[in-house]
Amino acid sequence: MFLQDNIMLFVFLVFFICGMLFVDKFASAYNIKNYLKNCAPLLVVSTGLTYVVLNGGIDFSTTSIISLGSVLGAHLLVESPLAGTPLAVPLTILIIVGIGLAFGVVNGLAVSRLKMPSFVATLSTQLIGAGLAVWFGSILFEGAVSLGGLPEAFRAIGGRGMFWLPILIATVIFVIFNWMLCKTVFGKQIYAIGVNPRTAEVSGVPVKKNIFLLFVISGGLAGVASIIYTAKNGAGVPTMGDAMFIDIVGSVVIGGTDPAGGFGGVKNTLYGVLFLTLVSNILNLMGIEWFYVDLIKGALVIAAAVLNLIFKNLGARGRA
Amino acid sequence: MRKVTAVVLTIAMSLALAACGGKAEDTVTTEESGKTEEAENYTIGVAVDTLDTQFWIANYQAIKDRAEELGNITLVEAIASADANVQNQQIEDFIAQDVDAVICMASDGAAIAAAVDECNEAGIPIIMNNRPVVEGTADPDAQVLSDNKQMAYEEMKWFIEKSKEEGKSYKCLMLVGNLGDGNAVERRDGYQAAVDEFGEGVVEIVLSVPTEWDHEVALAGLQSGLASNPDIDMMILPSDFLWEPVQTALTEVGKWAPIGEENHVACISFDGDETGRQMMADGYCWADAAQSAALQGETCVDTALSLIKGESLPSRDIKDSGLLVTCDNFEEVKDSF
Amino acid sequence: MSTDILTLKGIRKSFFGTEVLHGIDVSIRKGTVHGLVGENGAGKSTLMNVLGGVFRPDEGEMLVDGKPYAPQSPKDAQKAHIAFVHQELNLFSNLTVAENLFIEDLPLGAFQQVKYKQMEQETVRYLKDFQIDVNPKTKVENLSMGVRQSIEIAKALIINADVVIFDEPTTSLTKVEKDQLFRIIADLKARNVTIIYISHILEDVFELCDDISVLRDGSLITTMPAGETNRDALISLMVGRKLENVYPTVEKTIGEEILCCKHIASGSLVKDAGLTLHRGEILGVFGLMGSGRTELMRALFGLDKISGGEIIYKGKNFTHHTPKQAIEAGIAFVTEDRRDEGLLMPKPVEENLLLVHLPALAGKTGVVDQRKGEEMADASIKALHTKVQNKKTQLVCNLSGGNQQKVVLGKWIMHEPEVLILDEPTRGVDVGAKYEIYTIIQERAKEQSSVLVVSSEMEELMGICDRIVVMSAGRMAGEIECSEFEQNSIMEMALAGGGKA
Amino acid sequence: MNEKAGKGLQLSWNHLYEYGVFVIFLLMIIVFAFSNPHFFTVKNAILIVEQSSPLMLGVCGMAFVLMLGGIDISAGANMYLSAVTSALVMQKFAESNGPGGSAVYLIGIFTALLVGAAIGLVNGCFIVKFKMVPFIMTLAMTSVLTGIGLILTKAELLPVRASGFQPSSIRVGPVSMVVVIVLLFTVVFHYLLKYTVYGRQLMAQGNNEEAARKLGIRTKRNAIIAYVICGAMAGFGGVLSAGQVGALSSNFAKGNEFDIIPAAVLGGISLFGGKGSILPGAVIGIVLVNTITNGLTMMAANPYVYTIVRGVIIFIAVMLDSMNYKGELR
Repeated sequence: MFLQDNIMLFVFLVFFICGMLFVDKFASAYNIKNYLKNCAPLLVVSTGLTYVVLNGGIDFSTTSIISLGSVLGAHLLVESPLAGTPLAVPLTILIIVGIGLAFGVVNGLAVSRLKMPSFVATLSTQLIGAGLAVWFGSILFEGAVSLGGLPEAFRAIGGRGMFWLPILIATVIFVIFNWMLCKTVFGKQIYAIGVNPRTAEVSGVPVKKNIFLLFVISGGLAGVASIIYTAKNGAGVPTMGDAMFIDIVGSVVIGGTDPAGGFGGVKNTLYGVLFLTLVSNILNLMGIEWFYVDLIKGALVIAAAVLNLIFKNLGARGRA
Repeated sequence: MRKVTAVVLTIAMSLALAACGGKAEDTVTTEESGKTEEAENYTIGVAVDTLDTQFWIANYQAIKDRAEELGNITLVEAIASADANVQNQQIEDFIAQDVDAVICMASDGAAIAAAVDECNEAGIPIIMNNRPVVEGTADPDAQVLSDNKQMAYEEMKWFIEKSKEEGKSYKCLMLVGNLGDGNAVERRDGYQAAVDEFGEGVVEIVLSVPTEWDHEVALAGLQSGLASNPDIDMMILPSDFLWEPVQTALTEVGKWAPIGEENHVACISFDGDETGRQMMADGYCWADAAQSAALQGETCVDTALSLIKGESLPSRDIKDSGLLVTCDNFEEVKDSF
Repeated sequence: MSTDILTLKGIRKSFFGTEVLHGIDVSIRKGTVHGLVGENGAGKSTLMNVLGGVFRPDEGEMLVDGKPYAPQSPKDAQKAHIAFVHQELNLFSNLTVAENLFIEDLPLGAFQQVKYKQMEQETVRYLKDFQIDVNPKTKVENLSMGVRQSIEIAKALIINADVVIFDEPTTSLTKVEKDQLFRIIADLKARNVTIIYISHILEDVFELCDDISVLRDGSLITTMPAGETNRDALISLMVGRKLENVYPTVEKTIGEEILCCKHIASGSLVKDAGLTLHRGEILGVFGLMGSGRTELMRALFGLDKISGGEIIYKGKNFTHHTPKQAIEAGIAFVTEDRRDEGLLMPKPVEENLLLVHLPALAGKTGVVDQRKGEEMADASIKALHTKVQNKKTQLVCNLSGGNQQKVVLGKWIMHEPEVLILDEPTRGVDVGAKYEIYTIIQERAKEQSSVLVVSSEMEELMGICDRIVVMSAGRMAGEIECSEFEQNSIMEMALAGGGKA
Repeated sequence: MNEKAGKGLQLSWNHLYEYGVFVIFLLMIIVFAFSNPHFFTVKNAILIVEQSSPLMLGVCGMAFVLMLGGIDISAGANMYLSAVTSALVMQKFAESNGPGGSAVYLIGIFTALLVGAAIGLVNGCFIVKFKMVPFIMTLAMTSVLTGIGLILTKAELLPVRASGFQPSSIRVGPVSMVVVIVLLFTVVFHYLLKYTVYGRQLMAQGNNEEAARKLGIRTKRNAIIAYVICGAMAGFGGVLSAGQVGALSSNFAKGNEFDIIPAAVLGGISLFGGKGSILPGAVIGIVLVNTITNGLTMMAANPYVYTIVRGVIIFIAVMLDSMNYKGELR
């Protein structure tokens, strides 16, 4: 069982060691710091998505939460009356996470109360979010599409000067949400709902309430990720999250969480994030064009999903 | 319990690596300084946004040719497909590969600031190719730019004087590029300034249509714009990239005709790339502010070399004043751009 | 004229190791209506599914018109002109009447296109046979149960079936629809079509059938012409088993009343039900298909909404509550469908066992006490003698029926419920495991918690219950104390409701 | 027979849903008509039909997959890769024997159909044979297909009009050839879905797969064919759209699947399978989606308002569709 749970950890370690040995300049301190800095925000948003995928659902709106958060965050930090005051950075952080939570609440209600399939509900909120991000961008940034010049204190969150800060934030979030999934009642009930919601309901699990909370967590963590991405890029860019979805969903699926729900976890997603970012980093260092990287990621997701199915059938071979 | 150990193992390992990475820091710098003396060979990282327009294809080709010509330059390339976040990561990877200089066509003028700061910290010169950084957000080592505003302003001024001579007045539809690109904003402001200053009663900008440098958005905007203002008889194209959708839209409403014919729509454009030259030759285009892609490409490589060698530049921004090609002077200048 | 159209010899069939049909021999005369009666779980449906090609028999052979017949799928059965009108009709609600009738082989034109006009004319012709004038274009989702059933029967005619099997056809029909069904069956018989009619409503069986076969506990007791028997004789044949297997008994005292519900109405099946339950008492609930027993239990547990009546639990009004509140108040519910509502099949044993008790294991902090959980899981496995090698890795889907039921019981008992509701606790469980389950039930009662057992096996109820209430057609049809238990009278009460629609 | 009785309440929900979308459509038209006099003209109506015809093919294909309760998110990337492949083939053909001529059209369309169908086959096999979750599989395929497309074009601009492929220039009365072809195919596919064996079995399978398998319907084969049709139509729509735009940039047809799927849902096709039809539903859906774009541009509204409005409309349409869904909350 140990092997099956942590297969991706071994694959990651093998790739990592190959990277160290064969890819030149990979082992340099600058590159490793960069690699970990890039892992941090992806781990935060993918941890949130893992909760939703464990119920067999999906959350498209994470990308537009990242975009909208970065636009409003930049505006608050640079142009709004709030800019420059000591209160600016903490308040902006609260507002961005608040936006994520708001999206989460809307998605949660749509899926648990209105019984909408999660991929269409979050698709429509994603479209609304993306539209708002670019619209606010064109209004708030007076003509220019994006807005730079964020205060140093805020950019530190993205790893400028203190490269370890985003890694620390991501690790803390990972530990909290991994603990919550493995050790708390809520976490264990998620696995039950993911496998068979009717048995869960008969056993007294508040199915609707828990499903609602999954989306709130996913939205909130997407907000936190938006803060790190905006700080890292030092600018509010309305199209920040657009190309990220394959990385987010890829880390969850490649990590080993079953897209049909009920199996996997935040630990698997950590391995998925480490592995996927490693692939991008190594391919970049080898000078391979960006669109090859996209292609390889798509192929990895398919391969991981098929492997996962084979493992699951092996496990339940004696299924009556 | 074993699962918990696995988690602790990964986190401990990554932190340890980061720590030991710290020690490796100083060795890298010493090794780098040794390099410049013996081998003359330099590596330059070229961060490309997209190759969707002839201008960029010509500019990129010029960089490659120039590097080959000089012989001692190897290029490392990365295409970002219009994603600012991806481009920043690519430039960070350039720095990781200890490139000697970075030539960058910014996907987004504001977001590129982060990459410029990284280069400054790493002591690697970064040259902005044709797309400037948003003022005040960062300071690249050099910027090779077209003087967009001035070129657009001159072009519009010439067209207005020409129309005054011929006693014509126009209702104009202005296409606008991606507002995140400093060039698009400067060109729009240049055209607008010339119309405000001289265009009284001659040229009236009736509608401005955003294109996002995307053919489909441009075509949809043009079709609906022409349908809502059928009396439009002039168009401003901020780049020769937009000739495709313009030709499609005008053919559909039967207004795709060369100068002199009855339902001709006067067009003025920018870039002066192959398509622009073709349109001038076929008589569909009145004027084209040509920025020489090749010249700018070469200037980037030369500036990079001089920065690597530590020479100081006359000024940070190197302006390519470009060449105003009009239907009058087309015959004489058509080979020089 | 009426030679045997269908003969079955030595048919045996077992599921997960427990034999359900023990060597059945029966022959059915052509052009007759052959009744098949027996208690729930006597093997009626299984036998017909074997005949209809849904299951393959382990042993034995079947002959149709003397020719060997071994269907691998429902399609093969249809080729042999044997049609099956299932209890839950498998029609496509989004398609029209005509499309449902001809879905297997639609009449096709040159370009594979469906010839709608021809299809609709034929539909009207078939339905006219049964005096049903429904527009062939209406979608099935807008039709009542009666009309849908006549469509399923019409489907049988399209493959000009020689044998049509009806499985409990009248459970959800109104009086008008039932009379209409009898007219259809009489009409079929007139066309020399053989009918096999499974029902627990004896009045219908006597009204329709020429011969009647009685099934009990998976073996065929007798087959005889309807004329030679009467209602009481049939009932005793159905239930007349010797009470030979021994049931555990235990010394216990019946305490005061803990639960009382009156005039409960819920959904379409529970009309006016009520019962009282005392501490330490095992109350049996007997009833036939469609009597509303399971629905009443779901209403008591809070899974289905209660539209009328009230529940008094431990003195307080407890009419409207959610399953979560019921569990916190000490009520447990072992559902009839183990796989879909009782267990997390692809998950290991321990995770299943701890599912209900999780909130209690965690207390306020929300952190589950892992060690205590493992201890309780081990205790439950030992107490119920569940055969499990490794509770952390062995998946529940790899366990036998009996062990799976013990896991479900363990899951609920771990929570120390004061009221334990069991719906068909021993279905699909081998005899040895059954006895162990009965002992568990008795021990629960001994510790003053009360048990509500819903079961179709009258013998089982008579063996372990202190009192039995009988339900029929959504209402209470009577109550019998332990001393006066007598099979015929219980069945009499259960059938009482059957007559009136 | 009292089959009328039970339908009372259920009648209102279905009707609200079927006609609700059309009511929104009419309101939209009225608002746009007031905002700009040129909106409510025949010329503009033709323009809208012209703009929406390539995607209409995509919607026809998507209808088959949605009928099964499946989904195909790779439609947009499929349009891109099919258009790129057929553009390259046409370019080679034009170099060897001159641009223009009907041969170019045949080759272009044939290649696009072939590539589209191949992509559909891959999707179908993985989803049906490996039982993969449809939206994860097709989502991953989006990256794979876009990657292949970018490799083929080296992310450079690929000319299409230059090799003589200009279907919108061939006029048939007031409308272009593209619209005629598309309407023809829409009618053919409506016919295939509503009146042929395959279509009826697909509807049955979408409603109750277990019962369909019991009746001997080849559910696996039908499902794979549905994904192949969806892929082929997306490919065909892709090359026609490329013909309209004239050249293929690296973000051609990006996100078109998020026009196609909502259009199908707005047209009354249920995401839970077994409900809806191509004519009039899906066609109205795609025309409604394009009317919004056209109308908003006419009002010189910021084009990004359009994505917000579309998001809101999809949310409402799907909410109504999920009203009477009793299954698991996923």
